[in-house]
Amino acid sequence: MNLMEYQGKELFRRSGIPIPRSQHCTTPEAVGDFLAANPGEWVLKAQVLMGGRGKAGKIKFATGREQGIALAREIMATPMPPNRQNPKGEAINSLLVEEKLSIAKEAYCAITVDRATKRPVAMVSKYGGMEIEEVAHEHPESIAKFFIDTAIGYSPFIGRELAFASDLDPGYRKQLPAILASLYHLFFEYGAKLVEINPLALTTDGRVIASDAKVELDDDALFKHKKFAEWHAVLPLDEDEQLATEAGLGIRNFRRFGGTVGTMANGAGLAMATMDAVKFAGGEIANFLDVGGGANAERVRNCYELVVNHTPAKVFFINIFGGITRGDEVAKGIVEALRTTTSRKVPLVIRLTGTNEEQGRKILADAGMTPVETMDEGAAQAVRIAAGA
Amino acid sequence: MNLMEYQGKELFRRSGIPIPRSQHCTTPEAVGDFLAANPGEWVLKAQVLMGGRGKAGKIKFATGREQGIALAREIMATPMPPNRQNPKGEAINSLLVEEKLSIAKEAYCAITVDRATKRPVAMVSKYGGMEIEEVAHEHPESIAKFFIDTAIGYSPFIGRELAFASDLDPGYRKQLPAILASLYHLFFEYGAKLVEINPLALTTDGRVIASDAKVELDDDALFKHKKFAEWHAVLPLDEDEQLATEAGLGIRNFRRFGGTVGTMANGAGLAMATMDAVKFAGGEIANFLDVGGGANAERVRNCYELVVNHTPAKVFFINIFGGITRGDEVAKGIVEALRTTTSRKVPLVIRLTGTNEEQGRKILADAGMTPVETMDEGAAQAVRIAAGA
Amino acid sequence: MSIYLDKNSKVIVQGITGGEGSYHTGRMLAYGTQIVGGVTPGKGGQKSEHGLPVFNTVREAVEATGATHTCIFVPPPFAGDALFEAYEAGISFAVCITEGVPVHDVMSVVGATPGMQIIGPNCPGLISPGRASIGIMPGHIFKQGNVGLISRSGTLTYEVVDGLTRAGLGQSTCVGIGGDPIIGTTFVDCLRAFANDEETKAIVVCGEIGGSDEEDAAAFIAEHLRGTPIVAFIGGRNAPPGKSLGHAGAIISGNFGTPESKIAAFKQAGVPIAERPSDIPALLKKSIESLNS
Amino acid sequence: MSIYLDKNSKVIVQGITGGEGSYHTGRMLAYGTQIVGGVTPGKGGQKSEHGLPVFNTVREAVEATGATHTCIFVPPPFAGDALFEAYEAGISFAVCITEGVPVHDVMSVVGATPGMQIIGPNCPGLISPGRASIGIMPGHIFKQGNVGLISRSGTLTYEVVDGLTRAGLGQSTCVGIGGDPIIGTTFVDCLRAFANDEETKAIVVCGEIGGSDEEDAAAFIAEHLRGTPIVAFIGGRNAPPGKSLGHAGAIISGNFGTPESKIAAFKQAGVPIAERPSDIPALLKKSIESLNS
Repeated sequence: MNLMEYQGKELFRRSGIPIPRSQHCTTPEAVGDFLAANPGEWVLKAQVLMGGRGKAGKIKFATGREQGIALAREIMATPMPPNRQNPKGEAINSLLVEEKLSIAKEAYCAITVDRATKRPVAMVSKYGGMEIEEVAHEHPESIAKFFIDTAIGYSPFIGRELAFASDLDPGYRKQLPAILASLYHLFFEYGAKLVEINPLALTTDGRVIASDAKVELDDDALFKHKKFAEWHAVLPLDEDEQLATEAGLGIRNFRRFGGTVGTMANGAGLAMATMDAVKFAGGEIANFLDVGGGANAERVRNCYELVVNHTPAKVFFINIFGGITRGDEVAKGIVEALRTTTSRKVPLVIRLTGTNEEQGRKILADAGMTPVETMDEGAAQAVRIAAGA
Repeated sequence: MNLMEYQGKELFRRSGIPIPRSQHCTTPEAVGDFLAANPGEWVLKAQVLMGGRGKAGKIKFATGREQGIALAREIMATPMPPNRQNPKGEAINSLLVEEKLSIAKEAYCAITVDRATKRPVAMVSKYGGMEIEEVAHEHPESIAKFFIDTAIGYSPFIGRELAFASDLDPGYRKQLPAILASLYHLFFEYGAKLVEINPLALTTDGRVIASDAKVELDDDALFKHKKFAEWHAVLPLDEDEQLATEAGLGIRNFRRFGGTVGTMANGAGLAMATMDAVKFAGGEIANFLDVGGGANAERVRNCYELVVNHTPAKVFFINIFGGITRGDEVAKGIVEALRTTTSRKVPLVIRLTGTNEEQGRKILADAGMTPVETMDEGAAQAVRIAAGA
Repeated sequence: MSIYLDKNSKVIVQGITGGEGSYHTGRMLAYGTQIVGGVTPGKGGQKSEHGLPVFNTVREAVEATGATHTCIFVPPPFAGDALFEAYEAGISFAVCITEGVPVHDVMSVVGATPGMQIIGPNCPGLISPGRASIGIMPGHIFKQGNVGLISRSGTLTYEVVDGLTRAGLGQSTCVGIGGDPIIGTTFVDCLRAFANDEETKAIVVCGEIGGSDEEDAAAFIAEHLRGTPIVAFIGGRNAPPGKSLGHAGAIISGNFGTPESKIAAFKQAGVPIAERPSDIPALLKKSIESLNS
Repeated sequence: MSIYLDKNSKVIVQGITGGEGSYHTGRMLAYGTQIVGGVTPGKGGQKSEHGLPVFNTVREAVEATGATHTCIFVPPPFAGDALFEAYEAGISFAVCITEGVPVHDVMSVVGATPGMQIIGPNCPGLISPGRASIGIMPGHIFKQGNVGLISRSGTLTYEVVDGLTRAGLGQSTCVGIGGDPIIGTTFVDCLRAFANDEETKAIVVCGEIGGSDEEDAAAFIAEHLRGTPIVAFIGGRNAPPGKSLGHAGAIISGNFGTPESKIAAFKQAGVPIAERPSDIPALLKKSIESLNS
């Protein structure tokens, strides 16, 4: 779960990371009221998960009630412009009204999970305020990293080493170890996969302060903190995620691609390979769908309906290799699902093997369904049906 | 720093360890008011650091205002009876008024520091409510121990293992892992050297609850928690500790033994050996005194005055072996201290060797003082002086 | 010899009386695995439905049975604790089947249990065909032989193994390392074990998009396994770029993570890439022949 | 060979520009110790008053100098961090002079730095006479020879060494292990090192009341060092029972902790007990003669 800036900053505040004074507002009028009560120049920042707010004109400076309302309306009037990953853009439902900092320097710091070392990695760069991928491309040597031994945890020397190794402005040095300590505490305490401060501002009066906040929480750890359920409710899911959730699947188990061959497999790896097989057989993929373990009738019916009701699928290719999932149970699920669904009917291509495959195949046969032998064969048949239908 | 029961329970409460409902009262009237407002039978428990409150009649049951006031007065009227370690007993300045539990079973659990493994050790016994030394003597096999790997910390399996290994009543099993988790959190977070729940009560209605609380905090870690400074102020120091503190020494650097040979050495090991040497030479020791490092004039004067003003010392044996402490500085300190003190004068026996001993001896010689060569010689001379004076 | 597991390995099951734990214990026993007992707190002294002794703690189980291996079927919030318990009881090899274990729990366990080999979490386990299986793999599709297999996926592994077996290519050990961000045993760890295993004459690496494990594996192969026939498959080649782990994750792996990067890395290490799982057996045979000639 | 330290050991000083750090660096250099640099954050690139390079971090210091040993003079709240920094930079031997380090900081460090030998905290350090010294011991009282010495105390150690030297009994290595409840290196750790050291022909153990290190040492001696001349001294024999660590502490050590218990343990291991520090040289000579005859 990615948090919005204002939510990330709320965690920063609780963890003792310095943040600018701010007010989260959900209407232009609330922005106006706040600016009326608080003279001076403030920054209005659209609260969205997409990047590139500045370029999109979604960050503006305002003074006083009237300007505040006008600019807030302007920002909220249109969604964030679309990009490849967010083809519909993102609606702007709230703003963060924030103290305008007098910035002397901008740096970058973050802690995330490193697969290769199996450790948290803390990273600092003196190039802040730009996309870190850009920094990694143009000044790869500027990013200092420390792979944290979880048996030790964070200790202040790590902040000192990173400050010196990244050649940070000396103005940061005294405060960085404590800020990283708080950031690690947040990372660990709230089960984050990423905590990022970009930019970490050094103000002209010598404060070091988190000007932005990016936090990605581990969905598997959300149960540890009740607060997050509430936030989860206000975080916008994209349409595919929304549909997956409604179908009782994991948020990342379903994605649409516009083709005519609907797919479903058990396990993300097999589901990806199933897509690859359809593509290899010359078909266009309607969707990715990992049905997960325990494919009972209700689950299978939900998946079937998800695909036929929300994609242009002309065929539904079910590819099951039984491990935990038992072939007989899946077969029962398929038969029952097809019997009870009220959605439009498309031809099924079923491949079922692995645990209890004999029983499963018998159940399918008894219901008049003839499973194919291999994934390639299934893909080819599904592509033929989609092309001929 | 040992905490009183009510302070320990305050830490228990903050750490999520179940404790009985209670009210801390510093006067019999406060006890009466509380009982008036809260009908039913309550326990009045004297708040002292000494053990053996029950046997001493310092725990009583009361109902209602009048009985509460009367029994509280009775408890507070006399101090705890003296024992070998507390020859003056201990005054009772406050009471904890506590819910009377309906107890089905009593167990013991604690976490402390284990020198041999260099680890925290968690201990559980099904024999609660008696002195643990007694349990260790009579049922040594009943005490289950787990040496905690600090790189892992506490994990619930530790509580499960201890519950099974100590054959705790099954009523404890579900709750013990969480209670030990909280206890470890307290132990670690507040830098405790000992956290002990004895008894850990199982009530007739199935609650597991800390009926008593014993917490010893690490004096070296008190700086991490401001709250403790406040508690430190209300915790009674014994007279020797009080004197040591007033002299600017560590709380455990001074202790009196009633003899006539005053001693002072640098380092606890040497100070103990100095006492041993005096005893070996046939003298009676006035005191133990570790002057510590950096024995400047003020420090030496304070130590000198501490001994001559508060012990029957007839001689003052100063035994310095220079390491960090430099002989010349100590010598200057001795000379200056003796020049400026307004306390009674006793003969000095000085032994000074180690770092910068030449310069130190010269300074002493210039001031008319003749140091002895060895500790044994010094001890013998001091004993002779004390005997002859 | 197989790696990590053979027919003499003594295995316990943590969560043996739960639904999945009980079911798969039966299957593992049926496969010939030496399951010597199980653990369910509070059920110590009972027998499992398979007649195995149940213990309250892993320590008791290890003391009573001499087990060195464990298979963990407990709910996600308790998996970290189960792994720590296994470690402290002296277990040297742990397979964690559980899906959905918090990533910090896994990092904490992996960082504080030196000397214990952990497979998973969120994995199907491993199998040394014809000898023993720990986990949930469907044993009947495997066949004993000389191909070592490593995979990040569960069901895809079965797909690949099924093809190998049908093609007459038996397996020494097949390890499903799991798909989580942090796992106890990586491709490189397994490759190192295979490199020291006399039985393993060829290797199949089933990777997928994301992370840099495949690139690390390719680098290890280039340095230590040049003479071994190896084929790689990368799943998800037609998946468009998904929602990534975020900016910082992208840096660590540099330009790693894309199928192109992984394919390029394997090609550079001289490892042929299978376009489809079904292409693997033929490619592997070709590689074996060319290296043997 | 001495243990832990010889004239080729490269040593850095953490806190080299502080008062004590600077003073004792001068003394260690004068003794012949190979101090190759120091660390003070923010003063990197400067020279210490002894002309040694100062670095911002231990990592930089180790990379530039190849140091393997460190001597730590930093205030108590920062000692744990300094030890972790040394460990992560690859230091294998750390002496922590600092007094008053929180006991939890020490436990955390000792538990998470496998492979790094830590002496202290709250200790005077160690010396291999005639070769090198790390810490604050007054070098001029030591003399190279064959007696290994271990002590929980600082100044008492000097007292004992002074006597040995005057009696013509030189020392191989003298280690002040420190008086804190938790220390990195115990009597047993040092005895194990001495047992493997050819230069060390006899050992003096300077214990004191409290804890069970002396009992552990006696047990180790009984098992592994029966043929080595050893004398023990127990300080504080006339101290009345002080305020103890509390009930729980008393259990762990059972009936250990009293001078009687320690003396009995050593006697059982065949180790003579010196009544006074000044008795040690004669007792040791007697023990050497009786074991050599």
